[in-house]
Amino acid sequence: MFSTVGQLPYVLVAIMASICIYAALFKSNLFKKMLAIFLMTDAVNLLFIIQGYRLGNAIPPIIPPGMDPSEFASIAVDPLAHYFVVTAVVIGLAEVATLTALIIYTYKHYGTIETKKIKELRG
Amino acid sequence: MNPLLFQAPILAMLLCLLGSFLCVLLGMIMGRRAVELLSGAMTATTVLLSSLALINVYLLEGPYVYYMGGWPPPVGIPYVIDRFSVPLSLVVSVIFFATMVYSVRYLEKDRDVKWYYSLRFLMQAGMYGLLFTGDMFHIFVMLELMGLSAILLVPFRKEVKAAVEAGIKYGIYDILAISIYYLSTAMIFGMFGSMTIAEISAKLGGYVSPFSGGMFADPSALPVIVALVVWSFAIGAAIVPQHFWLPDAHSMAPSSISAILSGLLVQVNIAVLARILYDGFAAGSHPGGAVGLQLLVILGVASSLVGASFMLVQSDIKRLIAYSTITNLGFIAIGLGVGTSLGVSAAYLHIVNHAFVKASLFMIAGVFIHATGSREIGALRGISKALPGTSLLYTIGTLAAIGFPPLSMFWSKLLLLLSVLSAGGAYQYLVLPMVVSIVFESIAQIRLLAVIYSGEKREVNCHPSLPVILSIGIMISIIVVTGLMPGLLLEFGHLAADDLVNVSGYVDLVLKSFNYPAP
Amino acid sequence: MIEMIELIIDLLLAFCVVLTAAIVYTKDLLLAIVLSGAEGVLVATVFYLLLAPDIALVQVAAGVGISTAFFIVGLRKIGRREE
Amino acid sequence: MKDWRASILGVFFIVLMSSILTYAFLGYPGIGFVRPLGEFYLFNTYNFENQSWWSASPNAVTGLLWDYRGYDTLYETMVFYVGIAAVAMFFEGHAKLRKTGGMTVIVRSSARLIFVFIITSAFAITIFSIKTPGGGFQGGSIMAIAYIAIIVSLSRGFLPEMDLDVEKAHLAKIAGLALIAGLTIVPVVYSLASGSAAYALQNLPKAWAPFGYPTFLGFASLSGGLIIPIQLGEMIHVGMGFTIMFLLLTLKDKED
Repeated sequence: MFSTVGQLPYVLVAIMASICIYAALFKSNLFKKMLAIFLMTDAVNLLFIIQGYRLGNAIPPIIPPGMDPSEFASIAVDPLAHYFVVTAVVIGLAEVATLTALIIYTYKHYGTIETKKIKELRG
Repeated sequence: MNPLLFQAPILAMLLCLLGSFLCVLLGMIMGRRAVELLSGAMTATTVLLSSLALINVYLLEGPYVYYMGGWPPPVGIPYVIDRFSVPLSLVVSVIFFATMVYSVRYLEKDRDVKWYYSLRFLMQAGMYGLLFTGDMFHIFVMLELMGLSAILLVPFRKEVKAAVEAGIKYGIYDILAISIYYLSTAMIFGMFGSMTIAEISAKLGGYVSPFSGGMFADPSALPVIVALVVWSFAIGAAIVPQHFWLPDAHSMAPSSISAILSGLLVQVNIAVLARILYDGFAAGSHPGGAVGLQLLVILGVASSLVGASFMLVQSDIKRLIAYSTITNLGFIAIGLGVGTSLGVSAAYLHIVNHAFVKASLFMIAGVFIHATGSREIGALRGISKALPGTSLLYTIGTLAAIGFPPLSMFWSKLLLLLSVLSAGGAYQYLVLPMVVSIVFESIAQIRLLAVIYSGEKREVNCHPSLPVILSIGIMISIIVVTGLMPGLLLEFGHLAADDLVNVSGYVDLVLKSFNYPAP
Repeated sequence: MIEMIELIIDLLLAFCVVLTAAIVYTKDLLLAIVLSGAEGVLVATVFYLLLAPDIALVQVAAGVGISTAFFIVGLRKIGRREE
Repeated sequence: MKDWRASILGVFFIVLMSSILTYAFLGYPGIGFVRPLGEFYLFNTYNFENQSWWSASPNAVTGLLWDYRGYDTLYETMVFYVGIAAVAMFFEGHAKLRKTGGMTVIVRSSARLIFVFIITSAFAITIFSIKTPGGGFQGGSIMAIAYIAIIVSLSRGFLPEMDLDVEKAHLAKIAGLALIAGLTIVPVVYSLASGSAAYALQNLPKAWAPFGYPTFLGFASLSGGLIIPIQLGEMIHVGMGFTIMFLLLTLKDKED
């Protein structure tokens, strides 16, 4: 079925992302939708980090003093994947801030955050 | 190359960056006049810089790549300044300038405008970045920048109940779309080991990069990635069946923002999708990428039909214009999806023309709503006698929107129909749904015109001031002038489509123009 | 041949999936926030085990600490239960 | 009955979606495979032999953050700025901090002590980020935690005694941003003035673009050109940003 057992993490991450997409699309509570989108970023972050890992005696992507660069390049894990994740975590926080502010204001106006009950506008 | 011409597009972007926080600073220590003066001056400068870039790319040096931070493509982020991106960036600058002039008077009654101007600058920077960039992950960051600032500008009048509702609806779906796009970038990283758009298509053709090697996974999984990308951009560009946020968001935002959202934001989304599909996934030659084009055609037909038929039953003027946007985006998607050079150039021209037309229609609708105090179409009865000048401008805009010759959108709609007919195969039957939606759209728009010109002279709350009329006048005159010069227009579209569809030219420009040996 | 680290990571990820499902299906929003904080800690652990100290630091400071505080501040202004 | 149908549909959606994604992952290399581009960064980030391609930062992630892919990070910072703007736009106007007495000297001075300790560690994490894990965002978050701890444990009334209110926090945040933007624009201005090639956010001199910031700031353990000042700017921006958010969000519901 799988070429290596090493692909099992991918499957788990895929399930996690699918649950989040489902919740963001079909759950009625706005707060739940926001949590789902936030967790979806986490799932993709895991995907990046798993892809950037190196098996064996690997070290973090910080060069120890005195180590030869070519030796470092052959044992350290991928810094590019780490970079993407740092960026995405910050962006995820900005999303959460924006949506929280909007959800609080929605509650102030409508007294509820259930999309089923907010029906001023009809798409 | 002259350094000013070389740096011009990037300078425009950096000016927007400076403007975003200088507006807040001036708003805190000096007040709103200073904010308006600063953002007016800065937006005017971006128009100047974008025109310099246009002159440079078309007449002097031709397309080039700007290496951000000095790093060549797979290592750093390339900005591709070519004939596809530069004209669109000029359109962005011009519309932002016109809405800037418009909003000084339009927002007179609103308190605290510093965040408004600040977020506008960030949205503009995001659009430049999306148009120029040649890096998949940079697109994610820029989508986030453009999307979040647009989400916040929709409920700018936060005491209006429905505006907040439209904002949260738009916010949830847009951010979900961007998260899905983020998932697809992770899969691209796994498969190609590089985020540069040009490297993706080169590797699909068997290229092995000195920096990032070849491919690391079987390309049979490519259609899944393509479908994820198309899904996320279909939400962002409001293509059916993910269109339901658009009429709410575009009708509840302040009219100066509706003009930008409807005129630019969705079009930028679809332009970036075209860039990714054609130059990234090699949609013209690779079967995996071609899936994206077929999806675009199917969704585009559904979009144009749904948008046009919902136009017939609207009673709110801004909602009617918003549904017209959905229809026209369907046309653009069809043009891009057909895949011929003619189709792409027609879609490109439609993007440009539709941007000007839709922005001016929303700006005039804002004037009408201020004058009558109501958004209902019925309340517009007799407005042509009270505001004859504005009504004349609105008439020209509407005629352009339904494709009345010789106004600009006539040419692009004609080209779209011709491209579908000449594509052959099953595609030529698409002409039928397209004609049906054009007819539906025309009926709805002409009915609105009839309401405006019927009835007795009526009282209005206020007359539009000179800057408002001036900014609308700029847009309408652009529509008329470009319509009168179809030859020039066609030339632009042809060159842009050339730069987009010719994948090997794009790959050579991005990857091979840097001739310094790899370490 | 499965290495030990892979087994641990698979277990942690499976636990993440269970937590995600629980967050989606629970009706109590405060519980959902607490669970999402727990999931953040798990994710940070995975980052640390996979030799990403930079990101583990970001995740603990921002993904767990500040975002959970943010959710709770937000939840104080809206209803706690989902209907 | 209706709930039952909805949950079946949900499970169906999840199974479908995850099997499509799993199908895509079947051809991928398993866990533990570093791609050549990552090895390129690892090899070059602190390689004295080939200084055209280095970022002078032993921590490769920091080198990527503000040198190789610095332009991404610049706009990521602006996205964060939008997040702050969201809270500020919706909740500004309610923010009036008043001094509240009643704090004993012991509470006040011990709070100050803990505060100074946390801020110092935030600075350390930021400045030494080119050699150890950390960076401007991490430092900023920790700095914000110092302020948030004060808000939560001692009440907001204590903040005026620390000379901080929303307006001042905004100004400090803008100063941090101005530092970042200034360092971004300097190479472009240099290129306009001298006519030689230089690119936005360029850090170190290269064979094809001679502009560069100084690499060694006094002593050899600190290097990296613009990385340290720009990280400090981001720390101030992020720390002040989070503080503004929490001040504005917690202020409102106490006064209601």
